[in-house]
Amino acid sequence: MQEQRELQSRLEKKQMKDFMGVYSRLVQRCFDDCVNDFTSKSLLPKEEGCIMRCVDKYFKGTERLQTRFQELNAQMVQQGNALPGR
Amino acid sequence: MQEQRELQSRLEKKQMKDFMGVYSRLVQRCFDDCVNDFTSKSLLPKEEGCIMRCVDKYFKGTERLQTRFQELNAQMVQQGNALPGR
Amino acid sequence: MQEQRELQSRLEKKQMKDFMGVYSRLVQRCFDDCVNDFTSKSLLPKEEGCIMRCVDKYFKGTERLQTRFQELNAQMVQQGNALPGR
Amino acid sequence: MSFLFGQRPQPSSAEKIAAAEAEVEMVSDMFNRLSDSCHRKCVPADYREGELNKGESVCLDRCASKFFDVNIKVSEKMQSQAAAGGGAGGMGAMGGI
Amino acid sequence: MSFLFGQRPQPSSAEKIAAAEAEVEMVSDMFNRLSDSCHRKCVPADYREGELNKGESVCLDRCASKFFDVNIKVSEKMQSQAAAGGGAGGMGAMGGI
Amino acid sequence: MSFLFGQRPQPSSAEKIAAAEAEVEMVSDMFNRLSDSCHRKCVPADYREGELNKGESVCLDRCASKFFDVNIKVSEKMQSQAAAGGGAGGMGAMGGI
Repeated sequence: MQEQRELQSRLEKKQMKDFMGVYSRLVQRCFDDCVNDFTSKSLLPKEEGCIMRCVDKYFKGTERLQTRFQELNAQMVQQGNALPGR
Repeated sequence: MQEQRELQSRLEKKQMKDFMGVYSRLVQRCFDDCVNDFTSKSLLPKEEGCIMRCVDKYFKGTERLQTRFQELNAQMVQQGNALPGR
Repeated sequence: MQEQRELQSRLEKKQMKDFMGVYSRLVQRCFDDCVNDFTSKSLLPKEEGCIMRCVDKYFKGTERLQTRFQELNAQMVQQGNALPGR
Repeated sequence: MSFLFGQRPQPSSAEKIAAAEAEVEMVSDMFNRLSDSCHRKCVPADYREGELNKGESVCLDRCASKFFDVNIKVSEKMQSQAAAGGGAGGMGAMGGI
Repeated sequence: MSFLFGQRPQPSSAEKIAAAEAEVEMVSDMFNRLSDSCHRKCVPADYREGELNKGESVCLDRCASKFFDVNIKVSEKMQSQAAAGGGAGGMGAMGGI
Repeated sequence: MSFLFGQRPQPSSAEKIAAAEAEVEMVSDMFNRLSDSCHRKCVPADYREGELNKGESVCLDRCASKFFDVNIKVSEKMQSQAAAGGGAGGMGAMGGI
């Protein structure tokens, strides 16, 4: 009971941390791919456009991969083939 | 005494985490190096062969590096040259 | 009060960890950029020179980026434009 | 990733939590790696549009599937090596503690 | 990065510490990424001298500024998407726990 | 990596554990970086056979040795700079807490 609450609370922290991780990796990835001109100190319009499309694409990609990942995980647990379940 | 047990338990967790880290970096490295064809959804035989050799090689390399690392570390502690020991 | 001390202590650990992180990323970066000859087992003089300049440059760059980062962060908090402060 | 944690008996409740946490962390680390690799392999870095196009979507699906397969292959290989006795390292006691 | 944490009410004191810690960690993770990207983009890997030259210094300044802008843009975009309801994923329950 | 932790007095027992943990973490982080760099530099990514050949083995040995040397050089340099007073940054208080 208390064990479950403890686990729950840690999982929430983990999820928060995961989200932060996705967020900051996304910022870095889009920055790296879209920003390569350092003759100005503000984002150029074409860089800003690139960033926006990059974010959109990255999130859609991440959602898609999450769905696949969960399906594959569920499938694997169900089959349990050669792989001892818990 | 209790301090030691506490430390011991944390070190065990650390070792587990280290092993997990080696494992998942290995999976990513071998995937990145061996899998580049996405016209099928299952591994091709040549990809599978590459993965198996990659895993073998990576583990042998890791073991070798660990041995070297420990030797070098021991040597450094022993000499303590210019480097204050604990 | 006690809350503050707890926070303080964790922040100190965090800072230590951050410093370690900067240190080990620096070692890897300078190694990767400066050392590419494995016909000998000791550093060549030109590799050693490269490492020393790399460390100097990396630290100066990091300090400069830290200053900028803090300015930009302060500026953003002050403006609070569109971005709700705490 | 539960197959990696299936062999050992796990007695105390603190240990159960630790094992569950380790598993969650492993799974999410694995997902992050899959995501990084598959984005890199399937989504070109020019971002002409914000949508995933058909080719990218299919590539991501297959990439996830293949990454999973690699994960299983590697895990099987390590289990059979471990069963065959030793091998494959384990990160023993490293460093000078 | 405080803008990312501004919306929610934060009741208990343990939660306050956790939130503050999460924020510190986020800020320093962000700084590390900025630092990696900007060093890579602005400082050539040949290290002819130990000083930052003028061009490298200016490049680092602008790089920091642009990285920050990207961070703000992304955060605004995510907030407006979240406000518009759902979208943008959230790392839901992953894996098989 | 113990040389990095040798200077300070470490009083309380909680602090001793924290310091020991920090050291272990540092050592294993360093090993992971060494391992990544040396595999990349010494082992070609085509995997024609599962064995390490002679050239790869020797390269890994030398690579480990050189990585270690770099670690020592950098540590010495930082200690002498710290002794010379300040310099070398320290990650001061970052961000807006």
